[in-house]
Amino acid sequence: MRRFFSLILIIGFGFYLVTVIGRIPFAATGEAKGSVGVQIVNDTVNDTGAANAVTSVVVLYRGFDTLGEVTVLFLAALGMSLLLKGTEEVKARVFDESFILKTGSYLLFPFIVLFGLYIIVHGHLTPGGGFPGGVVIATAFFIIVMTSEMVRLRENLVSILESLAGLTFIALGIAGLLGTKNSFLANFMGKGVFNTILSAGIIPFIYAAIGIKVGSELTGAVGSMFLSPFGKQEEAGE
Amino acid sequence: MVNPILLIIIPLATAFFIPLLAIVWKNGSRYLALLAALANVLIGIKLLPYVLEKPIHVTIAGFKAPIGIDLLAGPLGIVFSLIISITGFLVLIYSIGYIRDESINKYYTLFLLLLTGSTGMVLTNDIFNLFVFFEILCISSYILVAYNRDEHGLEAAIKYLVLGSVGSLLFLIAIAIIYLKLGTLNMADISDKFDALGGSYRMMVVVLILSGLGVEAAIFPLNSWLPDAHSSAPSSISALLSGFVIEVALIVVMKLVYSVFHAMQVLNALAVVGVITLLVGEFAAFRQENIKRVLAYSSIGQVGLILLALSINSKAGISAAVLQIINHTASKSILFLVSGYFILKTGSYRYSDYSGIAKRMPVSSLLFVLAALSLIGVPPFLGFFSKLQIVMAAAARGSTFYVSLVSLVLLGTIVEGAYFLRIAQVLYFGRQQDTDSGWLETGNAAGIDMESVGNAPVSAVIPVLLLGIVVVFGFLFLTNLNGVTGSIAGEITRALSLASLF
Amino acid sequence: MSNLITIENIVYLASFGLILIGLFIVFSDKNLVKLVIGLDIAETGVNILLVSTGYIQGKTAPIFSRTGLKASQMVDPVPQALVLTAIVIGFGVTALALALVVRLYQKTGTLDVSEIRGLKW
Amino acid sequence: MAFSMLFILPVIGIVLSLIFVKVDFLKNLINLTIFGALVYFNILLLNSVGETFKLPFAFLGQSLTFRVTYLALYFSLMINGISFLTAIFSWRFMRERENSSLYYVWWLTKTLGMFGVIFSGDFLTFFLSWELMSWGTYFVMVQRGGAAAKASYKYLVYAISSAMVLLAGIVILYASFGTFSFAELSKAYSNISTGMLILTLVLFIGSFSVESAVFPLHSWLPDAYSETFSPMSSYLSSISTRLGTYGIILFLFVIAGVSVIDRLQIIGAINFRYVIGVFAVLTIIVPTFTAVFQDDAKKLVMWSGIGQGGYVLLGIVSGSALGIGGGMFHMMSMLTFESVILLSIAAVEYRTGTTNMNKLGGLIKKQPVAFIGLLAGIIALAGIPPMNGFVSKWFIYRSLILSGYPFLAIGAMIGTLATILAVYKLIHNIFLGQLREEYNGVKEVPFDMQLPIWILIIIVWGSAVFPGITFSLIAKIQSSLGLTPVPYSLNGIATSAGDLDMLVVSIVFVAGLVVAYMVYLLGHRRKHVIQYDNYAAGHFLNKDIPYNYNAHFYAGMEHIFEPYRKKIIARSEKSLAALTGTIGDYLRHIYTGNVSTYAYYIVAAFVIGAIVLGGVF
Repeated sequence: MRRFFSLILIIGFGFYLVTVIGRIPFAATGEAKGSVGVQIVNDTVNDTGAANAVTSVVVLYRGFDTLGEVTVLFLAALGMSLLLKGTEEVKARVFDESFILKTGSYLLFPFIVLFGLYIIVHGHLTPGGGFPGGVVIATAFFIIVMTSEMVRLRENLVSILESLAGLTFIALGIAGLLGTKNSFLANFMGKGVFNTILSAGIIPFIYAAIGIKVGSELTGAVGSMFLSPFGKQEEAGE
Repeated sequence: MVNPILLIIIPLATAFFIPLLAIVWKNGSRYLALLAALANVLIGIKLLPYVLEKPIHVTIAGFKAPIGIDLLAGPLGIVFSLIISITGFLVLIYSIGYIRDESINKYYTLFLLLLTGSTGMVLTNDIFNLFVFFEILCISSYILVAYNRDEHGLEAAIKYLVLGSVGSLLFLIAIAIIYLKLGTLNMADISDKFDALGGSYRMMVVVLILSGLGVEAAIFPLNSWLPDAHSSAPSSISALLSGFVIEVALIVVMKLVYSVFHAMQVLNALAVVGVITLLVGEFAAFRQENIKRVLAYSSIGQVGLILLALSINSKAGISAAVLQIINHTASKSILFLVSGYFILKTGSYRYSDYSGIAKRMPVSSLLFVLAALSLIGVPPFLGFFSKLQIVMAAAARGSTFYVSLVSLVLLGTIVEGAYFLRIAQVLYFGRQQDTDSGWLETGNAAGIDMESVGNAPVSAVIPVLLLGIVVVFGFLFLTNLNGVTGSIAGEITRALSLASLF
Repeated sequence: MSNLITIENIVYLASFGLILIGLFIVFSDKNLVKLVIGLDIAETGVNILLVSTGYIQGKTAPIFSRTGLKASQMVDPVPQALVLTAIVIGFGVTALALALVVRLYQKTGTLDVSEIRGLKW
Repeated sequence: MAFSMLFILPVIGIVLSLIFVKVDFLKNLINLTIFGALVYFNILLLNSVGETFKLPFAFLGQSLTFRVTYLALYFSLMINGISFLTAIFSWRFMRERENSSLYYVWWLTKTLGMFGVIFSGDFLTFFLSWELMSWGTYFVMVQRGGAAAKASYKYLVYAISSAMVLLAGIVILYASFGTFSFAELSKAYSNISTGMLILTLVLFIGSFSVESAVFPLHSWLPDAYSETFSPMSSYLSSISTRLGTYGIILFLFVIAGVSVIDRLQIIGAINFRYVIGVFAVLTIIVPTFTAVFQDDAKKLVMWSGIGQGGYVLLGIVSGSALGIGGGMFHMMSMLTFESVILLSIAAVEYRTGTTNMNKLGGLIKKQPVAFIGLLAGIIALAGIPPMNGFVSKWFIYRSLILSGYPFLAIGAMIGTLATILAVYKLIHNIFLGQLREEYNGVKEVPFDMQLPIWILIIIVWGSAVFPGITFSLIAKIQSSLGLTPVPYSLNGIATSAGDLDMLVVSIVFVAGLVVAYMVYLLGHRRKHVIQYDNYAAGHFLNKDIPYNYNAHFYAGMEHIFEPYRKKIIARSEKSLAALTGTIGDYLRHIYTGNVSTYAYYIVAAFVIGAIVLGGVF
């Protein structure tokens, strides 16, 4: 019965999606309508000095969104650690993994981190940036947590990193506010030589902060998942 | 002049800073959060006279709209950020005594992010940025609802989360359509181009946004999460959620409808929905026994009233609605904050167990009653004037349609009065049961020892008293308030055009 | 017939299909974890819709990595940035939802949405 | 000056009473002074009829206006007079009462509201004051707690409903004519459409009927008024209800005008006023018959007081000079006799601690002043000469018969029968019969409590002998409303219009009493016995088996009426509350608790919205 009604509603909703959105052709956007994106692509090199237009949009044009997005991640990590922290002392999960896996993960760890860092610092030049880089770094920790029994993530360290990275982001923004442009997140540094690492003003710095933040947040989230007890919790005193 | 962006940045930065502070000073977050909220209050007060004359446009990253994101600090933005920060500040004072477990740092971080999200929502002038702040607001409230980690809180939070996500899904689809068709995300820009859009696209966008943001704005039938979430959250959080979160969502959605989409066609339907929301809320509250559920349903009723007022399509209506929002924020915060201590002291959620609690907690009970009277709309409290203005604004339209809606509002008021005064009487005169020998005063069934119930701590009484001043003496400043609400109404009804912005 | 198989139609089909499938799961499935998965699927659909709004036929990624690339040859970068934000937000919500589900299961011992009704009316 | 003092003094009183909330003596003194000063300023105000006043600030772009009219002055004189007397009585009565610390605060709040209502010059002021008055009434009643709280709750629900209906009426008027002012509205009414007329009549008269306790909206009154402190019971039942009648007078004569209302011909001679008259007659009959079966003295008076309100309404809607004059006069009569009866009962309660008639009896020698007060009061209540109730009822009956409403007159007379039964029960069960053992030590109340009773007795009698004093003001009211003034003389009615000379009636009555007393003295049949030197139905009486038929006084009658009495209204009230609850329960079930269903609602709302609005765009 429930399925039947759901189906009817889905058909109704689908009807509107298909008949209204489904008729919009892609090519119609763009130049003809003077879309924001077209203007950005045209001006981005002059405005920001970043080769990757997407990055300049993410970090500068819509940097405020990105700040919010980082905040959402921060919130999610915070929420997870709040919710999953056991009410009673819970032992870290013990995985009885093989020696090869453990050693392999330790061996892989620095390379994965390095790869992540590479992605972060080249965010304004190539596809990538703080978000994917941060995720890659978090993966390194994830593997360690998955495979070795003794590693317990230092929640404090993670949250300090997280906070510092977030504050750096805001501080860079405020520096723009205090600078000549008098605008939050404005690019107050020189643009540097186009298509090199130290170009595009504050973009690489912000992306580094984002990378650290995303990495530490995801690590923290993974950590809190592992620290939480699974299964139905016994009520205290029973 | 202060940059209005600080209203968003200060609480956000403080929230990021709290984990660092926690290492050196465990309970420092309490006072830091208070400071941040206070700073916002001061900035808001400083900015208010400027924006009443001319709205301030804030560019971000030095890019002018529509290329970059911009904030519009008009009367609406600043007044609502003031409402948010003042309520937040007072609730933070309340929290000093109320929140006492070991995760207080997380509580204050989340609290500040809730303030950030809602302030961002009212200030932003970019529709995707609105979505981001909307999500910050939503996610922080999901977590705060579950803050106590009890069964009810968790259940309410997951429901709230699922429904909120469905809502944001619809919102995102609307954004996709807007960008596909118009190639812009700036609200002023959208406003300029929107009328050229085909009818079916306009309809789709408006309805998607109404049903997406409407989830947070608690419009019937999208408000099913509300009674659960508002009644299961810690009382300080309920005060925020009922106090300004739903109102912020509502005013933003109506701002979009009026000044961005110019969708006057939906207003009549929204007025009807508003009255339905009102009646559902008030009638459903009638039989509730859990005090926080009563208050939550009453919030639904109030939202319905505000929605009706906003849908009148006249400046008077919107102005009255904003006044009603101010009244509801103050009154409902008082009600939730006070009931928080009722619950804490007696250990029961059933208001019939608070038999004669007024003798033990006189100030709190008195303010509870005053706030309830204001919500019902009893002169000379603020609520009377806002309700009267709403009724008159509807009547001024002169059509039978509005007059019949108003009569339904008045019907709802009767029910509202009936259940609020029943609670008030229990507080003062004890529970009365209909027995064969007439109504007798009986003790509480739960066996709560009223003698042991003490008064609420000073940290709880001060904010409630301050809010009480707004409710009780607000009418003295009615002219000023009406000036402010009038300029908000002017801002909403004036179609924003990009040309006039810069 | 061939004009039906355009890039638009493929994208729309994928996106609408995912949205509808996701919502159908949300409406009709009883398991809370599946419900969260349903939301995720629907969200993916929306993200596809969102990112595809920037697509312009025959144009390349908006990265000026080689000299000689012109802005007129590039697709719209804004939706890509938007979808990045949307994905991250979606991730955050999903992670949080799962944390809530874990905790709720500990408390109630069930994941059946028709049984998790401690709050109603 | 005098006018603003009417509003300033209560505010001062409220503030001072709040400051000296713990100091009983000061509080009493302050309030007595204030009520006294109010009487003084009220009398001063008689010179400034026709003046208008405006509050210095506007509200919603509307200024709040007041105007002094004869009608308002008549009411304010009644209010202030009875307030002062009740305040004197309260001084000692309210000493050390539980839950009474805010007694004067709420009373003054209510007074302030009442002044606002009667002096207001527009509907906005009227409504604000009306609300203030209703809430003042509620708080003054609810403060005693216990059973009073439950009874006041019922009042409150009625009052909110009535206020909301009133507001709807005001809003509709505002929507149609764009003004709140009485003067402008009354102009607009001269060519109003019939539908609008009917709608507003129903809304306004319906709303005011609650406050003035017109059948079937009267059921809140007896409990609410009788459960509160006794002086306040007396005050409320004598004046508070009449403010509802003020509203009816205001709407019928000031706003709409009789000629406009008489355009509504229903069938033949039956017009809208006749319909109200029918309700008035029902208000006389039903509550008065209910009064007969009450065991609580205060409740009995309250029930019969509702019936007296019916006479007032009946007189007013009769539309003739005599009838309106009689109705107005009856307000004053009611004010005094209700008050004297209830103050006498309060005096008994002060000494015995109860108002349950089944537990009283034989107090005549212990509390003679209270007895005389009650006697004077019930004579007036029953409409027997030479008290003022007779005068007003005579006017009302006469006008009904002259205007051709014989059925209404007959209905009213049926009510009188029940009134006599009720008041006989009242005086018998309290003062006659046997004295109960526990009341042997009862004394008369102190002089300061006797004083208001004596003053009221004099007024009840004096205003009957010289009704012209009251009628001189009533005639001015009538001419100011554009009605024919009642033809009065100092001691009755002007000779051309009829043949009532109260001086003659009084003299005859007194002469009759003197003759009866002479006969009694000449008979020499008097013999004092102790109360147990007696027998009944073959039993000799003693302390353990007292002679007492207080309980089930009219048992036979009760047996007949019981199945019909109080069932209908109580049931409909209960079922209305139950209906609200049931609607609420059904609506609540929308929220099933199942999150999938909730998600369904959201998308369904989108689809329905798209279907509905798709056609609009």
